Amino acid sequence: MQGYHIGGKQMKVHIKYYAKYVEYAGAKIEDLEVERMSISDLLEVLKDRHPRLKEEKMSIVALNGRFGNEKTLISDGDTISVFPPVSGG
Amino acid sequence: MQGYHIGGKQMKVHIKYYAKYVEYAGAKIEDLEVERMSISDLLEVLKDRHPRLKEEKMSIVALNGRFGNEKTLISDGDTISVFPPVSGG
Amino acid sequence: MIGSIQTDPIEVEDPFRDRGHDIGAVVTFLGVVRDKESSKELKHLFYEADETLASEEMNKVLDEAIKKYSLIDAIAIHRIGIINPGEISLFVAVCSMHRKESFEACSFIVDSIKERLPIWKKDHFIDGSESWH
Amino acid sequence: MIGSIQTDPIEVEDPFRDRGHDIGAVVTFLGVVRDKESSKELKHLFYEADETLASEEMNKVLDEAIKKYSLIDAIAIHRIGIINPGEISLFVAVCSMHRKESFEACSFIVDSIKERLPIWKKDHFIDGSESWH
Repeated sequence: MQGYHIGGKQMKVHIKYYAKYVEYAGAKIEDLEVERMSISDLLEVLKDRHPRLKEEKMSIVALNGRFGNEKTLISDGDTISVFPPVSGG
Repeated sequence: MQGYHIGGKQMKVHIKYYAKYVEYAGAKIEDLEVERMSISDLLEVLKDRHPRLKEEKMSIVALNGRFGNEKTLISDGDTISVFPPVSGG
Repeated sequence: MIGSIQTDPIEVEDPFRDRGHDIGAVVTFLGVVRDKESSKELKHLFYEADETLASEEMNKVLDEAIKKYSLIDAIAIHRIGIINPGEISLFVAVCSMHRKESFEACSFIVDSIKERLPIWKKDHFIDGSESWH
Repeated sequence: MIGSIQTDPIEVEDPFRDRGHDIGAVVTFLGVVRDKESSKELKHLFYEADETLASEEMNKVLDEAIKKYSLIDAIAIHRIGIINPGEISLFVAVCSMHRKESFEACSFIVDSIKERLPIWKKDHFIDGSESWH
């Protein structure tokens, strides 16, 4: 993986919350500066910041408006959408 | 079964045919005079009269406008409806 | 509950619009006359019925379905007589609190109507030939 | 094929009226907002969605269903925003040559929409309380 730097460099990311997660996080959008990490590691960071997010499985995330894989590493400027379990219909 | 006479007495019955059975029998209604017998025996009489009726199972019959049991004995004046296999829908 | 056998065209609309508010799911089925049968071009179908018995049996089917699947309501209309390709021969609609019951019940009603009602159809083909089912 | 996420009310009508004549079966599903949830009186539901992703995923579901069940066509409309009891939140309609495929496909689409689309609903009760699902 060329161009991949361990540690040090900080990434600015935008977290979008939906439905009850807006209430859990206290905001619809949260801008964070974090080290480069996978989306699943980022979710752990979010759970530490907003403990009510621990209450349930966040099974679906989106990266820059597309369904994302939690193993993907975040990049500077990414928007990560954090979806509660769905309940449409 | 009081009042039940074996042989002798002739019953006038009206046979109603439906759908392709009208073509097989050559008529919508056929009046017959037969001995007292069960509906299933009557069906055998009809098959002898109109051999094309033998081509398939006549599974549903009606007696005087109600769904009937083939074991029922016919009575004078009965109307027996002879239904081809159904094909609605 | 309505079960009807009619020669008039079947008009499709939301059948339970005004039935109160415990309805969570509505499933409807339309049986439509296709323009081919056994790969021959169809002019129209002709449906014959023992109307009295067919109507009674249809209402029996609906009653059974309502009990078996705890439906809130159920409707079925079978058209008879001449029906052209593209026109509706059978309309079934059911409603229930939850969707699973409605799907199962609607399928059950359609199957039962096709198996139990004294109704027969005759193909009238473009080429002039005819054939009973 | 149409998959849509909209705030406008859903109008119910026969959706495949003019689609040619190989259609033999049409199955439709309506999801309706009930007036109670967990035995509490509901004022209305509020549906929130990631509209872009929900719409994409809905079209993916329809496309999968058309292939899996050899459908002739499929339509799905999910309403979002405020929806009152008795109003329709979800409309799905499919058509195929034979009825079995239409029933199975319609049920598959409804299940998939409820499992896969990023849409969430919030109960607003008569007593003023609220609760996300």
